[in-house]
Amino acid sequence: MIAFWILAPLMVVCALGMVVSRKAVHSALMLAVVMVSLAILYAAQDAPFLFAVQIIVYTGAVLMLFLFVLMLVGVDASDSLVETLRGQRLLAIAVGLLFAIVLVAGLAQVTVGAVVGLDEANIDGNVPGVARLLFSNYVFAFEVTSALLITAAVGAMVLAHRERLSAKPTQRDMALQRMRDYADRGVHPGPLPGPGTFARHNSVDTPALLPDGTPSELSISRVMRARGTVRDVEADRAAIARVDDETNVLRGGGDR
Amino acid sequence: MSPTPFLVLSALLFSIGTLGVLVRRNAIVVFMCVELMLNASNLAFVTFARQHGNLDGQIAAFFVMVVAAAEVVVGLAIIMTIFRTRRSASVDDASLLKY
Amino acid sequence: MDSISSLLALIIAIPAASAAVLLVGGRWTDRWGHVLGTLAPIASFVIAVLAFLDLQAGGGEPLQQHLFTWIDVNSFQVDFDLLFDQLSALFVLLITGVGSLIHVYSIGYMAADPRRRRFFGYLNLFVAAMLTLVLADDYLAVFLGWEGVGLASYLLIGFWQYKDSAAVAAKKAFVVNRVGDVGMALAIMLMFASFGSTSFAGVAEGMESASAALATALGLLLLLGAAGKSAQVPLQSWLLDAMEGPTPVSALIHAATMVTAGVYLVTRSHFVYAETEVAQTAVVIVGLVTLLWGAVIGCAKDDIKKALAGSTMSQIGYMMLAAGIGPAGYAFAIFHLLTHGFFKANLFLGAGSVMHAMNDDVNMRRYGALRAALPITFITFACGYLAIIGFPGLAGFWSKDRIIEAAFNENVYIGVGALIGAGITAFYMTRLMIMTFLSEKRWQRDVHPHESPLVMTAPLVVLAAGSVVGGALLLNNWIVEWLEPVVGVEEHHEALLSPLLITLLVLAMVAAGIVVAFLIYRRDKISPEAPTRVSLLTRAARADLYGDAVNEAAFMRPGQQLTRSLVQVDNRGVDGAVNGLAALVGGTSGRVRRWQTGFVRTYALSMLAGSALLVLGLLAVRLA
Amino acid sequence: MIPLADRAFDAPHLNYGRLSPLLIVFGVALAGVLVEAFAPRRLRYAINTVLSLVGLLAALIAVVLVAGDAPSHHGGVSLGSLEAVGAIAVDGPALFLWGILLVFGLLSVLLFAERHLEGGLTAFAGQAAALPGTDAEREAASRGVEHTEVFPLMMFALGGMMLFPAANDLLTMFVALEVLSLPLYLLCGLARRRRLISQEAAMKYFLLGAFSSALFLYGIALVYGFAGSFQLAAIDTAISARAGATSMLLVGMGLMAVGLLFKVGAAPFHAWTPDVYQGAPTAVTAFMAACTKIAAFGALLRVFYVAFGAANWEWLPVMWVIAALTMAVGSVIAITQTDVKRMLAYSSIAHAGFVITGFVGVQSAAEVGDTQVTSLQAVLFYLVTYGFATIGAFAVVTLVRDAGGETTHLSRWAGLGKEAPVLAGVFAFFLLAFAGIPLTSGFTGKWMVFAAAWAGGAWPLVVVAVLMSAVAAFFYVRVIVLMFFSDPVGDGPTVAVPSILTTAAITVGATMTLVLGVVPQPVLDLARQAGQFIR
Repeated sequence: MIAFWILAPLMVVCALGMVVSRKAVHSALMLAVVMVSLAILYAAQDAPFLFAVQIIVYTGAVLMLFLFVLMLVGVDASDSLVETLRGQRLLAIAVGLLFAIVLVAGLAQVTVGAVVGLDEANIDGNVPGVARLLFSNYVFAFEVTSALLITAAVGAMVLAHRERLSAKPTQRDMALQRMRDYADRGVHPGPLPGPGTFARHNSVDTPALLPDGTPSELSISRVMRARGTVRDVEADRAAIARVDDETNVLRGGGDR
Repeated sequence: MSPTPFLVLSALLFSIGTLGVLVRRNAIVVFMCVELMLNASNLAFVTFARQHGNLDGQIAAFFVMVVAAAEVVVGLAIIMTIFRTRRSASVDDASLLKY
Repeated sequence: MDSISSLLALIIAIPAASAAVLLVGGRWTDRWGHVLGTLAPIASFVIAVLAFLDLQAGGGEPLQQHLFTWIDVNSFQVDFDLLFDQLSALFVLLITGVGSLIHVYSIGYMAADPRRRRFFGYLNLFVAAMLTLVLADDYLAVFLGWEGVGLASYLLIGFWQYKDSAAVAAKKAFVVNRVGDVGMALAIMLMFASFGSTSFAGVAEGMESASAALATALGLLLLLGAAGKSAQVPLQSWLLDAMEGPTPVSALIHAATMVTAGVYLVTRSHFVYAETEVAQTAVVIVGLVTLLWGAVIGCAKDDIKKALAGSTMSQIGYMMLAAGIGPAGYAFAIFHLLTHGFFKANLFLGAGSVMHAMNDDVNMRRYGALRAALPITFITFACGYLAIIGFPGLAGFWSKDRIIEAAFNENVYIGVGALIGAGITAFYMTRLMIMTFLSEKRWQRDVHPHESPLVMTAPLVVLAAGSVVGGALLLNNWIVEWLEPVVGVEEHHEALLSPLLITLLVLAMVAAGIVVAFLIYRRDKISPEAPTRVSLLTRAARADLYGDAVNEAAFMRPGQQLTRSLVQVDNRGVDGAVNGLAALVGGTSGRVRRWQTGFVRTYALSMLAGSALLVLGLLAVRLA
Repeated sequence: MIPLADRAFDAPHLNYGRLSPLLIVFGVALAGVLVEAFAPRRLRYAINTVLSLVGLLAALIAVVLVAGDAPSHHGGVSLGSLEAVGAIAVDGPALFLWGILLVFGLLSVLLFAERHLEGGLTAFAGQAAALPGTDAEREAASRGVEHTEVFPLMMFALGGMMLFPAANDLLTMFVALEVLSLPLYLLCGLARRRRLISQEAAMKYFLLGAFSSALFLYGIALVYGFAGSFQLAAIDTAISARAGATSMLLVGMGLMAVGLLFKVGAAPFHAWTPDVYQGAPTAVTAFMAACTKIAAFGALLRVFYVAFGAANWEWLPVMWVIAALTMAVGSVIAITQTDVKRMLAYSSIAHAGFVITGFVGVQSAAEVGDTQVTSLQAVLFYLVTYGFATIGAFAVVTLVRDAGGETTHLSRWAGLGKEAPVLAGVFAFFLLAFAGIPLTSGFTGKWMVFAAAWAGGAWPLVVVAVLMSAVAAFFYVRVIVLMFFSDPVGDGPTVAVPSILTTAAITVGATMTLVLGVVPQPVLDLARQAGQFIR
């Protein structure tokens, strides 16, 4: 019972945090806390088998899948929480509260019923008890879940797996292609210039300088430019020049 | 120990989940909220199992986990597909079909 | 007798099969399609005559044919049976007889239309559906024919699809008819729920022990259905617009057959109305109002077909009125229905012939003096004219006279109403006659009237003959006795006024109407202006009227006022109600559909709100 | 503690014969997956098509055989038996539903396999993982790659649909719900053309579907909390025993109703229907519209008649409201639709309302007696009539095309009657059936459910239903007018010539729509023989 009173507020807070946090990753982590706490509550309610399954399946597999997809989508992208649909949030909160009240009111009645407890049902131990039921009364449902899992696997393959329809190009093919491109369109055949001419830290966001002093566009990944995180070489150059000037002035002042 | 606190907790978690579905735009978070709803149901199942003294509720929770696992795979696959096409995981952006 | 019974299905099957061949057969039936389409109703007519003779010889025992069991669930059974009794016999003969003539006429009328074959297909479809309606012996099967004629009529009104007005008119007819159909459908549901049967016999049996409220509800619902199909107030608005269809359609559907289905329904359901004063009175009132309404509208229309359509409404009002009176009136309602079938088909086809001559112009203000150019049409049209106004000896005289007489026996106000209707009828028909065939030429340029070909005039002659001698059905009170097995015996009424006096009153009224029409239009000053320039027209009419101050003061101005206001009510009020209803539904739809925002979260919100309400509803029921 | 060995486990006895229809369908699905894994690409389409057709036929035969020697139950009142340790009720209604699901499944397979319309390829994406409009997608198309996985996915969905209305405990029902839903979510997103709206449809369907099944699940939890069992019969006993049903039961019942009503597309849980029906590949839409609805109605009836039958006076008023609302929403909104598929979707919502009308009628006449058609039978019959017309109508939609694939905007359908009179005529016939014009199956179907409802005392609802069918008739006729009485816009659509597959589906649909309108008796008899649910 102590476990419950410690965990319950934590779970509610985490659940709320999941709903309101701007970053999806934070939501996932909050959900993880709720799930692990739930596992403990299962253990507290004579369901050791579920305790294990909850941690293995939910926290271990389901949540990892969520995190995996979040990585693909962009882990540090944070969502705007400004509501764009008019009245949606207000109505959602109103309806959600109404719904919560109805649910709680419906469940509050249970107090009248006596708790039988699972001592008798778990007499062989929880796992054999569950197994006994699973392979008798619910055996068909159990078998049918295989259809679910196969569907899921097929579905993931269909939607996410792209079949390679033509042979993968070998290194030789690629080299030939590069030379052809050079011949046809004058594309530079060699490796691209490395970044970081002005690097004051080991950074890929600073473009290299060409011999004439202009920054080389090719030395920076397109993605970084798209994100707008490329350092402005001219600004850096100006800053350095300013520092140099100041040093000169200082030095000059010392001379005088 | 009385089951009521567990049930109230489950109802609260369930309601928070529904609220999340309604207010969040990120499809992945929306889906997490659905998972929270399923988890809340599981808590109710386990609690009722103890109250009634039979293991059917625990079996139900077990089945829900299997179903949830399969659903997650399918759901995330669909969300990934739509993300790749639109470069956005916001459910509001997918609103070509209306009226 | 059995042999004829087994042929009953053919009466329906032949036109249906012909329709199927024509509509499915496609272009390769183009060359002979109209011949097949015309032979089909003629064949049906022959069988119908044989069956009729058999019925007469068989001592009045109705012919029946069991086709198959349509629906059979436990104790509830709907058989598809055909019933050829005295009532259906008359209808079948009218439909196939007049129908055949109209088919023949259409060969000529539609000769130039590239889609003539399709037209005949639709006509056959209509005939098959109409025959189903009158031959069925179960309300559910009647409903089948009911919907079928609605559909065929819809296709035919919109036949000239390139005309926007035709498409709109078709849609309007459909919508208004659906309102009536709802009444009919509910009535059938109610019968099923109360009696467990929807056959005529079953319902009649059930009515014997039915409560008055049930009978009233049934009667009113059936009346709603009848009003929709028969263009009775308040569902009359579609009929005028329906004149957008080809003229043979107007003659067949909107004069002779389909619009009388309402009268058929009320007569057929006499066992329902026998149990309910309220519904009966409602029928009478609807009939009376429509009678006057249609007649007044007929006075105001310059479009020859619309004037005739107003007249059709009015005449069906007479039939409804008679049918509402009860056993005393049923026979006369049917009698008038038959004579009306003849003379109104005659008038419509005559109008078609005129339009044919006048390059499809329908505006009577551009007619005039056509009697010389179209002699056959003129003479046949005149027969129809005399019949409809009730010229002594002609068909309309006998039938209308008996209805007015029955109305007087029922209630003196109703009698007076019917009497006034007769006067107005005389007025507007005379006006139509003057504007079209008499008076001076007001033709547009390029119009060279010529008599229609024989294939068109021959049916006119036959129908005109029918209009003249149709009253013969009343010889020896034949029709009353003929229908007695179906609708029951007429109770003997204490006559309020002597029949002779009523006849004289009617004749006086008719004469007055004719005289007034001649007084107003005698000077041949009918303006040929286009109807779009209404203000000019009105002024012209005014100028005409100032010349005769007495006339004006006496009744022209109030009369014209009444006419105009009634037409206004019809156009704005009733039409407005129909259009408004459609607009309301459409508007609601447009607004509600915006809730489908396309945002999945909105959907989820609506679902959650729905679930919360659903659960609250469940809890509320428990607490209640 | 007694050692395990002393409490021997009796392995449950499964009567494979009686479960064979289900097992065959799932078996075919598994075999289809194996074909995908091991058969060479060029053979997969042919093998999977034949496998699906043969498998469904075999399952259909199995249904007939099982129905042939179904034991009588409750002294002949109903027939069937509980199988799989009481988890599945193989009773009359279940067998009837299996039969029609398989028939409609067969028709859907025909549409799925159609290859004449997209230049030798099916209507499904060649490479779902390739981005729309990229070289990879074009390469897939030019190489004739296609996702033949749709066949096993459809089989899984069909298996779930068969299990759903036959499930005799709530847990099996929940699993069945997911088994039928997951493949449908996937199938919705696999259109070859208009990938964006197809994917959007998949996502909407998935998110809302997951949301609704979570609500359904919580409902199950509460009902379990009330009754202490998942068995429908045990729930019934629990409800009867405690006459004053607790509010927890009602909340649970309400949430379960939400899950089921979501699947049938009843208002206010209908919002997904138009979007998903429009976005999904038309073959999938046809399959969903016919089969999902049938399965969900089967389950709805079983749950509410068998498990909650004793509390019917509590749920009836709410169902009345839902029925009226559903009919109104479907009929009214359909009027202003401009897209054929969307209009058909709203029409399907309206039809759901009509079915609920029949469903509601019944139980209030607590003893349905044998003198009237029970609402269960009426609903079963209605579902048959609706299914044939729906599959036929959507099949017609696949044939009206322009350069961009199917052209579903209504304005593009103007003048179709001149372009393709037969096709337009057939479509008009389906529309008339939806409108409930006599001599079509729509009329007999409507008649049966309305009669059932009226007999059960739900006459106000029948009045609403008749009014709404009058409103609905308006928009069906609007389309007919458009096809026959309007001039084509621009070049007008072209009507593709389908292979024998789609032609067969349309022909069967139209023929059955006519036959069920004229001689409904054989199917009615079948529905009547289905009797009642067993428990």
